[in-house]
Amino acid sequence: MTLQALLIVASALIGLGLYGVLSQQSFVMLMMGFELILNGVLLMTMAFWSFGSAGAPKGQLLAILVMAVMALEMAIGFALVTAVYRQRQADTTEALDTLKH
Amino acid sequence: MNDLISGIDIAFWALAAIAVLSGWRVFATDSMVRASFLLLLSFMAVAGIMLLLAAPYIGVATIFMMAVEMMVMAVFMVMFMMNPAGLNPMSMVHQQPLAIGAGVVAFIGLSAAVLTSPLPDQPVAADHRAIHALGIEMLGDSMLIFESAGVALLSAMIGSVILSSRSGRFGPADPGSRPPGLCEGGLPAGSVPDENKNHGMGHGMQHDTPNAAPQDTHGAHGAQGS
Amino acid sequence: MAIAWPWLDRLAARAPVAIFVAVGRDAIERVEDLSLDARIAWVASPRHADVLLVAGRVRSEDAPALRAVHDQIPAPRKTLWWGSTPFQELVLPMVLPLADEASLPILSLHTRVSNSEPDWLPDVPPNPWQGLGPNGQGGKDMMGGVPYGRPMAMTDDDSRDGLQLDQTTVQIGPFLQTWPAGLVLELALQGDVVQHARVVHSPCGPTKGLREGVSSRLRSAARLLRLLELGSLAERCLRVAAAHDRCQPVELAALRAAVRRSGAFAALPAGLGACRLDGAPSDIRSRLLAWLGNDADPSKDATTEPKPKLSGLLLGLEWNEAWLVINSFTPQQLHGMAVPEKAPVKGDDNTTNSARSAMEHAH
Amino acid sequence: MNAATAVGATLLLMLGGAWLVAVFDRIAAALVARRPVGSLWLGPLQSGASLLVSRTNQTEHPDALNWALAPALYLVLAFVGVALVPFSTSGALVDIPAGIVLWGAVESLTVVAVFLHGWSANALFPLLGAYRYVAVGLPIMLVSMFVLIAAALPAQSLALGAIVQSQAGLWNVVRQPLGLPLFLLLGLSLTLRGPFNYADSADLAGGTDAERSGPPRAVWQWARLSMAVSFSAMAATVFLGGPLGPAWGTAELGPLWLTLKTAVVLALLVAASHLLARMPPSRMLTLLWTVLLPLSFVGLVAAGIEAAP
Repeated sequence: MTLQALLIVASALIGLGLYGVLSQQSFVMLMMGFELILNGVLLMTMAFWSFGSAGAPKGQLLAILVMAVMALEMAIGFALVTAVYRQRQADTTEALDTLKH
Repeated sequence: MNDLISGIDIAFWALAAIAVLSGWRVFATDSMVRASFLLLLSFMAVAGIMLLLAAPYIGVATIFMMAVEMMVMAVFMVMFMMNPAGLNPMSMVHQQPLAIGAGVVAFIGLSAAVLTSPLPDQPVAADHRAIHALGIEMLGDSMLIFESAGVALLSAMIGSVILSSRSGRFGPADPGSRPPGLCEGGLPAGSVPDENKNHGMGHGMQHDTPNAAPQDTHGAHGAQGS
Repeated sequence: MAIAWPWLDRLAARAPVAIFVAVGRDAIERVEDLSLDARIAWVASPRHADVLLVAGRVRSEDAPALRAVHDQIPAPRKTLWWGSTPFQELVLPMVLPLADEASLPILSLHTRVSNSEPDWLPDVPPNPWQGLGPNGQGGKDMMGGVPYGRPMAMTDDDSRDGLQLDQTTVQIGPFLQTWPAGLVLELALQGDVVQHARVVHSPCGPTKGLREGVSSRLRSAARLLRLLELGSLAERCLRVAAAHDRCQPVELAALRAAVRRSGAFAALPAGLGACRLDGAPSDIRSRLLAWLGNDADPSKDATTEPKPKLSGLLLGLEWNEAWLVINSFTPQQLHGMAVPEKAPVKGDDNTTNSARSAMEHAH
Repeated sequence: MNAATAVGATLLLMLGGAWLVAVFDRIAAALVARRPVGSLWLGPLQSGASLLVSRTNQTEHPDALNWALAPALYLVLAFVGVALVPFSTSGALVDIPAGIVLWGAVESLTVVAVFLHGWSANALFPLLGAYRYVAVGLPIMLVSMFVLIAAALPAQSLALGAIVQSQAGLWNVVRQPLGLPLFLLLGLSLTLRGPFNYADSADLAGGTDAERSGPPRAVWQWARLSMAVSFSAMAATVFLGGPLGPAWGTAELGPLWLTLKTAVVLALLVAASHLLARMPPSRMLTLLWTVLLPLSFVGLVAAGIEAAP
């Protein structure tokens, strides 16, 4: 278990998450993609904390902030999905094309 | 000592494989409930790696938080997805080549950066009191940052309740927030749900009523302009 | 799969016999008395039972459901017909008049070593799906069909906050543990909220002339208490009722105090199931209180006032509340309330939801 | 104490503890129903045996993996909970510095296990039970989190061992009187009992358990009883001083004190589940969010003021 290996695993998670965000039509699946990206970020943060900072507590603090961002993303994301669904009974990104026309 | 190191290595690679494989299956399974719990599995594998990294609090808190989040996620998936259990397999992806390309580029780019740049090597001491240090930091020097995160979460909570609840300040929010009609009493501007009580339209999909147009797998998503 | 060790079998043979009861006409009080026997456990799901007890006459329209329930009991299963007529095709069914005690026959059925009864229905899914549709799972297009044997839920209007989520339409009854015998309801559920309700079959009516006495009111209270997860207190109610039937003196004040201490009245929302009954407004709390009351049988003559419709009372309630409301009426009261209603206009097989919603909005 | 004996002891404890819960259940049911107890000591074993010898069944097209694994997952979570409990003042089977947070993870994963049990059956009653349980199980878990953080405050540590040591002078049940009652509500929810039995309840013909028969049902029921043991041991540790005994005792008596205290909490849990009525879910949610959650906040603030130097 080296820092390099950890970072490459985290990169794989970020790549997978990016694929999900760009490819999924459903809002909720799109949020899953964001979560996976943040998962990779979390792993990277902790890897650097563990191998690169001699245990500086700010590294852990950053991880907690990443978790807070996840919670924010979930709360606001689901609220937006609900608001959109109330209006249009739609749950896909393609449904929101009012600005296009 | 050698055995111990290899044991940790085996555990790490196994957890890494679980994290990546289940992360990939999230976007390959049909059932939304399965997708959320696969993502939970991915998070739990990452949390296991954090435990190996001597970060017990962050690791366990990740499991704790993500179990709750993914449970909520599963419920929302079932609520809003047109086909939550993947009962009728369907493709719900768009711009596939671009997405694959972006994902691969992100992975290769990040990996290349990792492999070519000099990495720090100051491992955390074995007897480091990680949780104690974190607590002192959170309520000491970095208190402002920590409290800001708390305030941000609070405002997100309030915002999400306002966004998602039906009752607005002047009555139910849904009719009031429709755009006005293009002419007097006419259809609202923009796309609206079908008004002829054909609520199979929900989720932006039509189901086949005798008089409905033949299924158009692509155009039906938006429920536009009927 | 099951574990087969002789000593385990011997131990298991001394456990109470789990029975699932298909309650027919005029049998519920006999079944409740039977359930007080320590050697017998009355279970809520046929999956948990060893023996099927068919108590009281079962109407012909409930026969298909009875066959399905029988086949859900895991092998080795047995059936006892207690005051009911067995199906014609059965070989040597075990029959017992309703006046006889059933506990010993049930115990003997359970211990008798013999083969399990065969299925009464072919083992096929209620909605055929295997090999159908483009993916071989019974689905049709994106939203239609019966994928994996379950009708696809479709979105419909919501009576609570307007969020139009998926609704599924199900038929509940006629054989459930805490449920009026023979009642079959068709419910459109959104989550567990009842959006539409329709009585398909009315409950097996009580025999004419049966008066509501202390005993039958206590039994009604016991059913309600069981739904409040107060199984032991419900059993106490049934014991008091059985003692009253044997003409022993009973003390209702202590029972009432025990129910009050359990918080049953506080747990029931005020105004749940509110309607005018026998000329006076009542809700679920007042009905439970009246059942546990000491006052003499009101024994009113049937009032001319029209009874409230059960299906109307259920709209917008959650599953648990709906089930509580159904059990907050005695069988006598329920008889005039749950009359079969016509199925709404039948369209294509999956348009029934929207058609029904349009009708509901009309009135 | 080496690892193998510790694991064996835990297994025995779980079997014995589950049996004890079942015996308590029988006593409570008989007392409330005013009837003789009947077969008390062998009764639980007989019922368990009858489950083990009956046949398993299959629902139509279940989610095979989760249908098979959900009872095992629930059982494993109960074991993890018990492994975290310090049996003596020297330590627990799993002694990690964030023990109480790991217990929180056990709580939240229990909600997942019960949901998967109901969801995977592909049948109406189990599914309704699963959804109802999630709706009530998550907020009550939040309540318990505040209660546990309050209990960790005087110890200035998240490790269960330190929380036990912090109660040497005064048990948390006295220091934080709101803690144990609120935590008991969580116990009722974790073990699907009485007033918090929204998953496996009578109005759903058994709920998530309605379609089960045979040995998997035996595992599910055992897991429910084991979770009661696990929860009670945790409550005894956090609020009743765990293995701490009176001054005249020696440290070797620690496991004995813990067992006795666990049995006391178990008795409270069983009594509550037979004596208290259950509300409809919406009423319970109102109570949770508007009364119990603020109450747990008040408890946390009071604990903070009390623990301030």
